[in-house]
Amino acid sequence: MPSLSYREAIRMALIEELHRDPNVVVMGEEVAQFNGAYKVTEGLLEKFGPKRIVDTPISEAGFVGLGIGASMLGIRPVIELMFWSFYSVAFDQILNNAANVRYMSGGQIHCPIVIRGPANGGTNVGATHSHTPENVCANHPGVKVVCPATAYDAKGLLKSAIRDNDPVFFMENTLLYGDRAEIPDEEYLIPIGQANIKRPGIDLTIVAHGRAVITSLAAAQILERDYDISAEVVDLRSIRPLDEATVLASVRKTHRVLLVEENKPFCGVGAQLSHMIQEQAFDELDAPIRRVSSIDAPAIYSPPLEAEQLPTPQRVLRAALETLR
Amino acid sequence: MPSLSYREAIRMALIEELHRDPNVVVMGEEVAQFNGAYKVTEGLLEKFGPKRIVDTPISEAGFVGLGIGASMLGIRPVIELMFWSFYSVAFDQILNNAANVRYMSGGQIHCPIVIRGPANGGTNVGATHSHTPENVCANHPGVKVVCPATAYDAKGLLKSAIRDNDPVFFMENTLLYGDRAEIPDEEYLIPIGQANIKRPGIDLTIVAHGRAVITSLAAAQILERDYDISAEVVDLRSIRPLDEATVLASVRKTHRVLLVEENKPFCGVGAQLSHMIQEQAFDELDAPIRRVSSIDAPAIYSPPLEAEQLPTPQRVLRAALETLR
Amino acid sequence: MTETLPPLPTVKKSPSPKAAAPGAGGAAPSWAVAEVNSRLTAEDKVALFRTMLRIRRFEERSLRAYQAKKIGGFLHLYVGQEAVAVGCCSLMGKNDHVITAYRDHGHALAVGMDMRGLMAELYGKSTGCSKGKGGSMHFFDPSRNYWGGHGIVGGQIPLGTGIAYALKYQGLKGACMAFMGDGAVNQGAVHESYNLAALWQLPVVFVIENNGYSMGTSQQRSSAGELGQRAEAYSMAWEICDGHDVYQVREVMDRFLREARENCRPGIVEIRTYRYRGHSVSDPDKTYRHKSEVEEYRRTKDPIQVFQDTLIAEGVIDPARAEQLDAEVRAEAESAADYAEASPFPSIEDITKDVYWEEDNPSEKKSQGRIFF
Amino acid sequence: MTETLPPLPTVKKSPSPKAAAPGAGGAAPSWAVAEVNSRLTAEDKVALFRTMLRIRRFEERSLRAYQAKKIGGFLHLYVGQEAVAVGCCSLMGKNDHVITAYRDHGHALAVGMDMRGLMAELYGKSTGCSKGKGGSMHFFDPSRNYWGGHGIVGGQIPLGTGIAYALKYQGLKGACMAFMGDGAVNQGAVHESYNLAALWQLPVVFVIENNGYSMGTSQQRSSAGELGQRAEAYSMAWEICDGHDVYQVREVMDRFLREARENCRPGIVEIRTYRYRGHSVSDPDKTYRHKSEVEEYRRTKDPIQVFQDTLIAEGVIDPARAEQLDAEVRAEAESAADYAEASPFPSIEDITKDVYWEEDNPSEKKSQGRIFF
Ligand SMILES: Cc1ncc(C[n+]2csc(CCOP(=O)(O)OP(=O)(O)O)c2C)c(N)n1
Ligand SMILES: Cc1ncc(C[n+]2csc(CCOP(=O)(O)OP(=O)(O)O)c2C)c(N)n1
Ligand SMILES: [Mg+2]
Ligand SMILES: [Mg+2]
Repeated sequence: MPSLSYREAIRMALIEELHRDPNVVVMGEEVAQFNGAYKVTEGLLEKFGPKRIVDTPISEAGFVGLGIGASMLGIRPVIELMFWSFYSVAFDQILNNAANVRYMSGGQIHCPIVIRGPANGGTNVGATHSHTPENVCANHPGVKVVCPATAYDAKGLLKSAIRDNDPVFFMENTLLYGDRAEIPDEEYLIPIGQANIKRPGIDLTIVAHGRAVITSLAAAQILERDYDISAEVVDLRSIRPLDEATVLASVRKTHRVLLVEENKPFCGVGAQLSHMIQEQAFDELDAPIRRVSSIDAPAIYSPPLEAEQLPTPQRVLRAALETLR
Repeated sequence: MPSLSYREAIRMALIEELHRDPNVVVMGEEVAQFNGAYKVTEGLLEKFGPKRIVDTPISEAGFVGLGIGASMLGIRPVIELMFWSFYSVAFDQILNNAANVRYMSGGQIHCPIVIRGPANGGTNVGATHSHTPENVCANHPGVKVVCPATAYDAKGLLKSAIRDNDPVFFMENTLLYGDRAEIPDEEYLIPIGQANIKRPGIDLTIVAHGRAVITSLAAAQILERDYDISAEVVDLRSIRPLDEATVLASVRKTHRVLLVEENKPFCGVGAQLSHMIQEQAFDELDAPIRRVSSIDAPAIYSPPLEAEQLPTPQRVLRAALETLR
Repeated sequence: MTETLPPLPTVKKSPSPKAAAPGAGGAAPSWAVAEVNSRLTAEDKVALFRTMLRIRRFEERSLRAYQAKKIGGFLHLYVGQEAVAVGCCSLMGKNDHVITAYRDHGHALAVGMDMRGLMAELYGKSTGCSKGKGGSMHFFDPSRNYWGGHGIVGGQIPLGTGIAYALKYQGLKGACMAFMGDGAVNQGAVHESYNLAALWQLPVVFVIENNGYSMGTSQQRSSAGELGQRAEAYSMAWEICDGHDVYQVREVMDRFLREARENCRPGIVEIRTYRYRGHSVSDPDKTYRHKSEVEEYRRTKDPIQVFQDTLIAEGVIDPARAEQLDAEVRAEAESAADYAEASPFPSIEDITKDVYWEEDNPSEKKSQGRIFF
Repeated sequence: MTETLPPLPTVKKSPSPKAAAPGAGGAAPSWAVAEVNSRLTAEDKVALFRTMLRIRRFEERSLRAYQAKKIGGFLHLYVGQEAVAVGCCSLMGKNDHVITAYRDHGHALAVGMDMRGLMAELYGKSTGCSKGKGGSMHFFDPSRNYWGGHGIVGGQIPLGTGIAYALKYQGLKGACMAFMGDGAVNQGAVHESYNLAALWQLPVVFVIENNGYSMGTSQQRSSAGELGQRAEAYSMAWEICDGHDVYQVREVMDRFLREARENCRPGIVEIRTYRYRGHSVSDPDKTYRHKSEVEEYRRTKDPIQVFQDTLIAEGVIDPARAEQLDAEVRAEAESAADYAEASPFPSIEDITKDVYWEEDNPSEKKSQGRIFF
């Protein structure tokens, strides 16, 4: 099995789906001639030509909306936002048009569009470029939100997303683009909405998504090594739909929960999980559910500080120990 | 004490602050010549003239951003969004510029801007016009979010908001515009971030904001009358800052909690409250915290159905009884 | 507090060579001789007239229903603008598409939708064209290439541009007409769409229905410069057209649609029109225009009256036939109201249907987990 | 995969009567005789030259720091565009203001900010001009009427329009220069701002720094029509100007700033310039332009070389003085780097400072409750 980076795995998914379905179009700023700001789409223009791989002006509302409109007629656009943060200028198209047009038409329309790109802090690009919009997007019924943590998951999930008939918002992470995983030669799909236990354990359930999974795994290792604590790490993979069953099964086993997210805390994904768990497994909980989120301020530029603002293995470790106290 | 409607109370706050501070400017679509789409600003143009009361084109990103820029130089714009739902086209200005410019400048700038308007469903205007963005906005550090439920609160809170040196997002409710309350002749301010116990009780804590407070009070009355249950209704009034102390004090008294909101459930305000309560008052809870939110779909048009989609006294009642079981 | 009367529409840019300029001093309209109009049969012309009438009577009937509290939310009437939707949509071929804003009843009828589904939608019934989920602002019928009905001012314009993109991608010789009001031109998404359409040469015709006002704001108070002319900023073709004359609308739009379909050339047509009613039925209509302005339009420019006079002058119909048509159409509107009245409301369970394609097609569902909360 | 060479800048619209058109065939630049330039003292001219040099050397030093991994995130260098910021900002009076995008180092130095605070900002130090919170894209100095430094393309333009609004509201005779790149013109917020500025006659000059590319996309591939000319869509004045000649920049901008300050007339100036480096330091700069294009600009149009030659020809400086100035400026950049290096990082506690004015001014705090979560 070849080892591919997260970036390459995404590219591979795009290539396979571009080959499979002539209606798939990759579109966004710098995706074609420039090979992608983060090189995810490198080589696609050469392979598929300018009809399938399309450079856009800096007009996110315009081209995202255009993609939504085209999807209503059966085109399957995969739109790259150079940063998911730029959803701020396309918010209306994304969360009014893509999310609602099916509903408002009484089910006559559907929008098989994927919007993808990095959605993370940690790259020292400041507050406006470091949003993590999974909570905000998933607040809106009508959309699906996926946040892969590994190359393997990214490939299988993106292929499912492209074949999905509902709008899927696919949130990658710049800091993971170089991470490698074994990727089978054969095609595979990962169903959207299926969580994955990235590490089994019995003493504590850590629920995370995106890069916070990697951070949590690092913390779990220290817990094991230095404290003899066995933490189970549940990777949500998808925020909406949400695999509540897998989370709850883990909680029923460990009775203690720590939620880790790179979201800002107020109404972050962890808040929803926390409510869900206490409501559905109230009597199973031996301790309050704790959360580790980004430190609550706009993303700071200063590189060493931004690293601390995001969840770190140390912060996860501390919170885990508190949860186990 | 004269009895004023919620609409009039807001207008009165505007008038008083326009008189007090020559830097206050009221701006928005149809606020001047047309007297406001919902007549909140009726008569202001005549009273204060076109320099202070300004009609804008339909360019929310443009004029909200303009207001933010002007506020950096000491103007104190009170911007009306005809519907808060239209924040979707001004999202970047609101949640990148207003929320972040202080931070990114290392504290050299502040934005004393108020953005106000109705932020609610229930008026049968469909999915795109019925957003409740308090959770989404409050997710962003740098902003304050206020949701008054009564005419009295609206007046006192809006005056505080206009004097506040941080961006304050003031979310009204069309369905409350006609509700009346006694308003003192003397000036008064209500501090932002202070919850208010709208009804004391001992058996159950209901936490709500905006119109959900009114719905909860109706349910509390039925609980009292038909079930001899004494529910305490805590009106948050402000979402960010959040008066956690008042909520927790009530929880420590009743040990049972129901959260009512017109938000969509996923990562709604109730999710954040639920997490906070279970974390800080874990041992005080005798039952899982329950939530009543809008039924999870885009806002339906059909009038009788939309009434059911929002929290109703009946749904609150049912959930309350479940919480007390 | 009221505005001075805006100048009555003038026609800018020369019309197609085949059509003479409109005669001065009330001479007989000469757009009739343009090829696209001269090939109309008497039947075709009656159909155009009938559709305009259907819009007028539907709107009037819905207003009464609103006043009787049968309808919630907004009701934005199209009365006065009928020649625009009817003229434009009468040109639609198999691969032509329409998208518009919230003032969408006229376009829905013009593409051939049934009054009953529309009225039922207004009543919030499950038999409505959007199952009672969309309401007045959100009429849809993709089977007729009608993509709605959109409430966010300007928000439909990128979608319309995307429809044109899809047509070009699929190699179909069609065009999308993307309608908006005069107030919408100041939305950022409109500008971005103009640029994309021009840059990529997409088969879209942007139609500005300039009725002089966005709610209570006159064009002069909301827009710097001329609206259609903004096309020049993107090197697009544009033209102003008198929207009270259905022949003229057809003549101008026909040329733009051909350019779009055949040469993938986008363009902007600013159609000068007028709405007789308030912005929505709750607009008291007192602060921004004189009653006399409305009356002058009604008296001298009413598109239905103008066309009726034309058809009588052309010998296509006589006054009796006009009256008979009107009676038929009124009856149609009345029976649509009866149908709406008799139809059931959606159920509580319906609230969470039509959200996700996948949930509505469980046999093809591939995702897992909880999707409603 | 590479583009053909774009045409070298041409000057559209007639310049002010006082300034002759630039002579053909390399004749001595004639913008020098424009009033705004002819009244410059030798000292003034040296100051202009020095500021351009300061930008160049600051950028080069910061690039080395970036390569040494002292700087995180993006670093968008201004090298090649110096005459634009320096020419424009040299015209600032007490009530004139500046706002720009993320390529903001040049403007920061041009308004007179200290290199040390800027370099410390790049290093993410608490002594940085934004306390290490903003980074390269977010330099600010309101005390010098410099409002940043904004990362969202086009997002600063409504803010700049608002600054102009505030000036007019307060009755101050000033103007705001709102800078953007050629790629930014296709953002909706820019269009909305143009309309507002023109409609309300706000004292803002929109400056498009057209360096031919937005990242790897040439102007031709991103924008339909001419960029500055879009002003006509809003009945605003506009002009194209050669951004390699600081005299010309001053001459054109002076006229636009006067119109803004004195008559509240907004306008758009498209300044043709060129960046020598990649879009940011991580841009390999291989897919979208020929090396030869960059070299040609450097050889024939370099704004610093051009101005140095002019000043020598004018007898203002001699080559030795130029070298001495350069040495001083290099030393300044070097010592800024030392300063940055020696400065402390912010503390963890600093992360939640400068979020709310009220939290930072606890004695005046009036709100209650928990504000950080
Ligand atoms: C983004 C946005 N802002 C404001 C509104 C409220 N609104 C609805 S219609 C309208 C006026 C639009 O006028 P125009 O475009 O001229 O269309 P007309 O009503 O004349 O058909 C306004 C301000 C909205 N729906 N969306
Ligand atoms: C809304 C938004 N979209 C995309 C980006 C990413 N981006 C940053 S700079 C840039 C190119 C801008 O080019 P231009 O406006 O010409 O300025 P220049 O870099 O040439 O100075 C892009 C696409 C962004 N920061 N904001
Ligand atoms: Mg209009
Ligand atoms: Mg550029």
